[in-house]
Amino acid sequence: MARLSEEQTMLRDAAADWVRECALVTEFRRLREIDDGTGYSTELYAAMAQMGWTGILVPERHGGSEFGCLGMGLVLEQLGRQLVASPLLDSAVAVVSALVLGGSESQQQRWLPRIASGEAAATLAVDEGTRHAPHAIATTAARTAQGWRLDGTKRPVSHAMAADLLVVAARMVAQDGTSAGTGLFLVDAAADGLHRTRLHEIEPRGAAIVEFDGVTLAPDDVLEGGDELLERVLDRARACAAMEMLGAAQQAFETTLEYLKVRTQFGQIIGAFQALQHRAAALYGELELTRSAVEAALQALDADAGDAPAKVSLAKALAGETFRNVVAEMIQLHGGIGMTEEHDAGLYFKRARTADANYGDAAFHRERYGALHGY
Amino acid sequence: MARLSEEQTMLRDAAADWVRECALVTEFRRLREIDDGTGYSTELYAAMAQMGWTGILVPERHGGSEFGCLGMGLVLEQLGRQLVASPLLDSAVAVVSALVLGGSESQQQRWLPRIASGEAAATLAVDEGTRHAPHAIATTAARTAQGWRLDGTKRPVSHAMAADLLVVAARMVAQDGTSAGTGLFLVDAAADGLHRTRLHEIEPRGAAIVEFDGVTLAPDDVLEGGDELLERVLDRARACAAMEMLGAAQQAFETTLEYLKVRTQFGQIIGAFQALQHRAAALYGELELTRSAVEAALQALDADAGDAPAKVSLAKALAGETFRNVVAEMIQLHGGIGMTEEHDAGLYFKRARTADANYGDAAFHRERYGALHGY
Amino acid sequence: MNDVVISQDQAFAAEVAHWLAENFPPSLAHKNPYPYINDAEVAAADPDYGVWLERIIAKGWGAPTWAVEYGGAGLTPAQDKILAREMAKIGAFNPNRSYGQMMLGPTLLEYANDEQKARFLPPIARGQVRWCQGFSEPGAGSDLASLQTRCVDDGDAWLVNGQKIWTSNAHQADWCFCLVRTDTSRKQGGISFLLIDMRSPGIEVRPIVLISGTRHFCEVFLTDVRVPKENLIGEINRGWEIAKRLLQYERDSLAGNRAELPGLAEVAKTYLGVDERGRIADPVLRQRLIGHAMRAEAYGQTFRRVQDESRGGGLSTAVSVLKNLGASVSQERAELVLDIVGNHGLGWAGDGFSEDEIEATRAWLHSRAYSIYGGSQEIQNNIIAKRVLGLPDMAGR
Amino acid sequence: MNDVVISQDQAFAAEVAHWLAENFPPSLAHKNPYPYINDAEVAAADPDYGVWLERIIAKGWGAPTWAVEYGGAGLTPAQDKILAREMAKIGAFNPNRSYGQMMLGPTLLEYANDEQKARFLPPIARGQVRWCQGFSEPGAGSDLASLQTRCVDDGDAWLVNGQKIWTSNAHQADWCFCLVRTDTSRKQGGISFLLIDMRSPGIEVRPIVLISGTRHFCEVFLTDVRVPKENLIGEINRGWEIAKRLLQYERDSLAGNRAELPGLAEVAKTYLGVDERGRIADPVLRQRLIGHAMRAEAYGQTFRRVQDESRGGGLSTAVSVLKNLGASVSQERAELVLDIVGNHGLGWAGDGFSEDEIEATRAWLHSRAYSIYGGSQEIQNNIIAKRVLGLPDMAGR
Repeated sequence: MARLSEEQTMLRDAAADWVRECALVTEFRRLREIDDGTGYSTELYAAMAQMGWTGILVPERHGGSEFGCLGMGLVLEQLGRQLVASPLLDSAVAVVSALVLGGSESQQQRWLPRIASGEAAATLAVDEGTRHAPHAIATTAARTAQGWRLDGTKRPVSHAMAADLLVVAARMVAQDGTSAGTGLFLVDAAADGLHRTRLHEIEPRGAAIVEFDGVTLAPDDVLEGGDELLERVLDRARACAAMEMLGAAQQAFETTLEYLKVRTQFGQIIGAFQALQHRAAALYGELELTRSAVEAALQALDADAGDAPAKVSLAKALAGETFRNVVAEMIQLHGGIGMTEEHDAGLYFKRARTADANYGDAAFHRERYGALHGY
Repeated sequence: MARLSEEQTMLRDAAADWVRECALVTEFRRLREIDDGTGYSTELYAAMAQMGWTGILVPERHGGSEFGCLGMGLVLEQLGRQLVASPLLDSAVAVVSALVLGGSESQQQRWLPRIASGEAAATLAVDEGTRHAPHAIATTAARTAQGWRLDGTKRPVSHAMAADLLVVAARMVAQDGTSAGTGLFLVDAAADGLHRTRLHEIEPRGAAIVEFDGVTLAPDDVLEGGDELLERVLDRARACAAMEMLGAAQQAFETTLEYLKVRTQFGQIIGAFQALQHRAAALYGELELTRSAVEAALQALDADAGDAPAKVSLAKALAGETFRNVVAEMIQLHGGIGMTEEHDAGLYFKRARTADANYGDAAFHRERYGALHGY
Repeated sequence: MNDVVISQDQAFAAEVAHWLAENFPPSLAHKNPYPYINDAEVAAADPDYGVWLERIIAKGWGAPTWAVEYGGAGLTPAQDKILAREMAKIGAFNPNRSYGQMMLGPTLLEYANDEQKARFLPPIARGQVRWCQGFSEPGAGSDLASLQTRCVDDGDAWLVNGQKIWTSNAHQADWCFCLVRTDTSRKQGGISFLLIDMRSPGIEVRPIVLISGTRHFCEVFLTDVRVPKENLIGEINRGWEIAKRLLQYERDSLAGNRAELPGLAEVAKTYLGVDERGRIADPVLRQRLIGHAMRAEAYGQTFRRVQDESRGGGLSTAVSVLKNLGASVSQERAELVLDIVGNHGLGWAGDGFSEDEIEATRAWLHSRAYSIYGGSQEIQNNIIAKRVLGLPDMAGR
Repeated sequence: MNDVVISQDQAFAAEVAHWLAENFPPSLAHKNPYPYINDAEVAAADPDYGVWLERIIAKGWGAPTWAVEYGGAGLTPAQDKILAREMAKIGAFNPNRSYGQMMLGPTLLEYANDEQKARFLPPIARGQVRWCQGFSEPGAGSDLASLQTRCVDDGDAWLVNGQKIWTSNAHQADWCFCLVRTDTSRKQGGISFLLIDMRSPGIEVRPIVLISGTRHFCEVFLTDVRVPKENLIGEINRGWEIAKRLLQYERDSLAGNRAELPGLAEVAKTYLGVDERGRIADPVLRQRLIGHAMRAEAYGQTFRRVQDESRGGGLSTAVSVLKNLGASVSQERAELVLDIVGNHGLGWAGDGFSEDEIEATRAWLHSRAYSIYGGSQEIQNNIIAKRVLGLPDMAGR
């Protein structure tokens, strides 16, 4: 761990305690059984809001604590350990960042307090096809006399089924038909012409296909900042997602280590077999590299460093690869039991791929890192 | 091993016996000490010719045995095991293939008997820069009233220092200045305007920089077939090179296994440590895959199969990667002693990289394989 | 080989090709046989499959190399290979492949007495009986020989008590070939090989749900199950040798899994698009796909080479190598397919995902089992290190 | 931290920066310090290096945290880090880094008696004495504790007989810190830690030629070497504990090797060219280069994080992890550089290759040693598995 301030340490410990007491992976299993499509428990999310986590990136004057990305990461790492499901990343990181970095005072006043209090949940709608491609958006926002007309389809939009607000990335088209770059639009989930179709995924995250069929928006429903804003918002979500993934990977690794210390075969604790020891040692090294990269990315974002984008891509790529490697080994080292629905390994395995794909998978971020560094 | 005909089995066994009796790696060390730049021992090469190996790809009417690429591969595999150094690959595979596939009757009569008898040594000059790039040749052969004028520089050209004949790939320029594709030219090593500068490499293979400063050639010094001929010639050399590499990798692996069975640390034969056992098992699997690919490539060439080029690239790429992996593990598993000049590991290590680069490294052949299969 | 043999082979090949042309239902051409083999319901659902099974059994090719008296056709290994080659040519497969035909049958031919052969082999050759394998136990996975299911002599019958796990399709099986402990004082030396009728009282079967949703692995609970004395194969306490032989046949059959599959270039281009040179647009995935295609082709070549070298007779030690290579290639492919499909590879069911996408996701989830069942990757590596490479065991143990 | 401390730190940082600006020879900026540290001839050949060494020693910063009486400056760990940071800013380095300063010194501070400290530490702090490490033996590589070099009490002195190997720069060393066997009845419990003057009669040094051509590893033969009684550090037969501590310091120093290196993008573009989008033309190498750049950056971040967490005090168990990661990153880089340079990376000497190309080839050949010396990769993995992850030893051994 990086050296933490007192506040940061308290924040992390509070999250760790709460997860241990209220939100073990058994809660995640219950959510899968309820399967109501929202992808989270409103009770647990209310509790998180109570702890102030929904306001960590929100300015104090809007009811937040401004603890920064590292602070948010510390909480998400603990939530990730037990696969806690919530819209925290989409609502309190992505959308809050969009409003903080690109919102007018009135836009902020309208939404930030409600999101910080947990009263409202929001999500970011960017992806449209099989993969994360923020530079190839087909959804259009056409300027009209009255404001904007939104047309297109977004998928997958996580936590969309229960969202009150969607921040939608769309290609802006001026009235003369010329393109005006990408804009982020504030769209009320109840707007006419907005249709949501639930996606049944391997991981319950309230994902949906969201269609915009001529949704009309007011002139000031757009955020300030265009393409650059989108990248800055995405980078915050990516880095925080990486920390959540690291927490899950860390837990998957520790659970596997515990199994290696109790399972006996051939009259040996299997953790005594050197081939398995060296594989565990290798995974430990990968986890250490990933932790360094993720913490560095969060700190770079909090410091608004110029190389933050590259550091974020490094963090997200390593988190995706490490998480996927760890869960594959988790199943392999558990043997048959790890393949069963009743064992948790499968839950971590499914989370790993979903989280990797979310906000750009390792391949996307390797390429982005390479491009940013001139390769 | 593929199932061999009686002749093939005899050929392989003869090569194995000869290497054991006359050409152990100690011979290769002697060559390194003599260091005369030729890259081989004329005595040993004469003996190989005696055994008929220089004529394996030569038609019977020109003094050869026509045993085919697999036959040649079986011999090279045995030579590779003890790092036997000779121009067999360049002269008896590459140049002989060029003459057999693209040579006129008179060209064949002039050179094939002398190469088959070992009286003459020849080599192929294709590469010019830092890597194998047969489609980006700068050397030009300009058509003149008298014939051709050759200008350019080739490097590295292996076994060039002692070669009598060079088969040179050059861009043909018609008298009107238009380009006429790539041509393979027969150039006498004693020609005026041909300059050879020895290259001191990590692996003694008689490599040189060969400059052609307005070398004049007769009209019929060019072979028939152009770019297609070049590819067919290269593929034969690549597949045979892959088999030689496989033999060396196999020996490096077996030498390492032997060490694992005798070296003791912590009161254990180190070969009993499971982590090392599993690494050895993994290398064994790679060697098996490589053998299959190499044998399939040689058989495809002998059958003139349409997919031979892709199979050859598969073989050369796997041979390069497997050989390099095996020798890296050879040093690692030997520990400090493997780093010393007096131990053979270093010789295999240097051969692996040189052989990988020769006729296109693994990266080149991965890309070629991908392109041929539409990736 | 002399010319006579060759011409005989050619004649046989022609005969086979002719028979296949007349009898193999074209609708089954190039279909993956495993769903039929693994799931009785799938098999029952396809009438053409039933027809094909009937015809090949009538011909004796359901177990081609077995003697005619046992329901086979008494083919030589060479003829068996010709049959396989001719079937491969037209994308046909043996519909009678099963645990019984691939694993138990060959084992019985070696270790069973004449009565047992006459009783158990023909129903297998004729596809009339489904067998399951009762080997693994909760406490005995990789370390199979530590199994605890008790079998005691109860006078007129054996009395069996214990629990088996990972028993494929036990819920559909008629019979089970089972490893039981008849002596608690020795490990390998206390194991016997017993055939148990799954309809016997005291047997309870519970399917296990896997992360992929599949349910064909089961737990089998045996409580005071009475088994006739004559169902013991070989001598009492000599079952371990029989089991090892059978496991070799299992590795052999698993090693063959998915030896050849179509390339992924076209799928990748559909999902990822192409760059200005017509190459797969995503450079990272493109490199991984090329690398996979190369490994897959080399694995197929290796599989054929090993078959070729073994000359159809006996089993080479290479099966452990093939098992691991095959598993890694299949797992790599499953991962790659999902990486290509991207967000569409996250679907479990329902709207928004094509059937192929859902199937790819399930296949990816299931693929993790390839390196676990039939002897884990670690067990195979131990076998390779010790039996193939001759590396020693730890001293002082 | 409270404001007073912070302002004190800032003041010290300013003082350091000022002193460096006046005393550090710009010609040495951003140079790789290891050639100077590893080779006395290289060091002697550069007058600026001599000047720099002289000045930093006069300042007491040759061993910054050591007490002034031992030739240090008595800096606090915090100040030491500030000094390191300020030096890094301008590409400066401590010219007095050596086996003595990095490994032996800290060990003596912990285990030596006052006379020994007063005698041996100042010359190290002042860069006046070159030390070498006499640990490994032909039969004792990874299993160091099996060393056999005999040391017997000969009344007024110790009598040492045996052979050491892999002794770096023994041919240039004045003194050797050596592990010797003083009791043959116990393994670890029979080892003592002895300081030996390399000029003693009976010592013969033979350089070992490595595949890279380097000759600074040596064999050291000791025949009836007499060593004064007072050169034994700590108690007799208690040397293993001291050695383990010293090896931690060694791993610590090795872990730091090549923490940061410039990216390879430009070199790659020069040798490989660029495609229509300005990317490195070779897609395979490009992907590997990006992957390497990512690992290298993450390794650097990890190295700094570990330093940060250890707060300059003591050594974290992470050194084994860093040692392995650092070795793999450096080896990967060496391989990649040669892959980029292609045919020009095959040169040993002479015409046709640039100096940089020859150096890259030698560095690649030498890089294989990174995962062997200072505790092999396998040994580090054992340490990680057991000490960091708490995995057990084999039972019954």
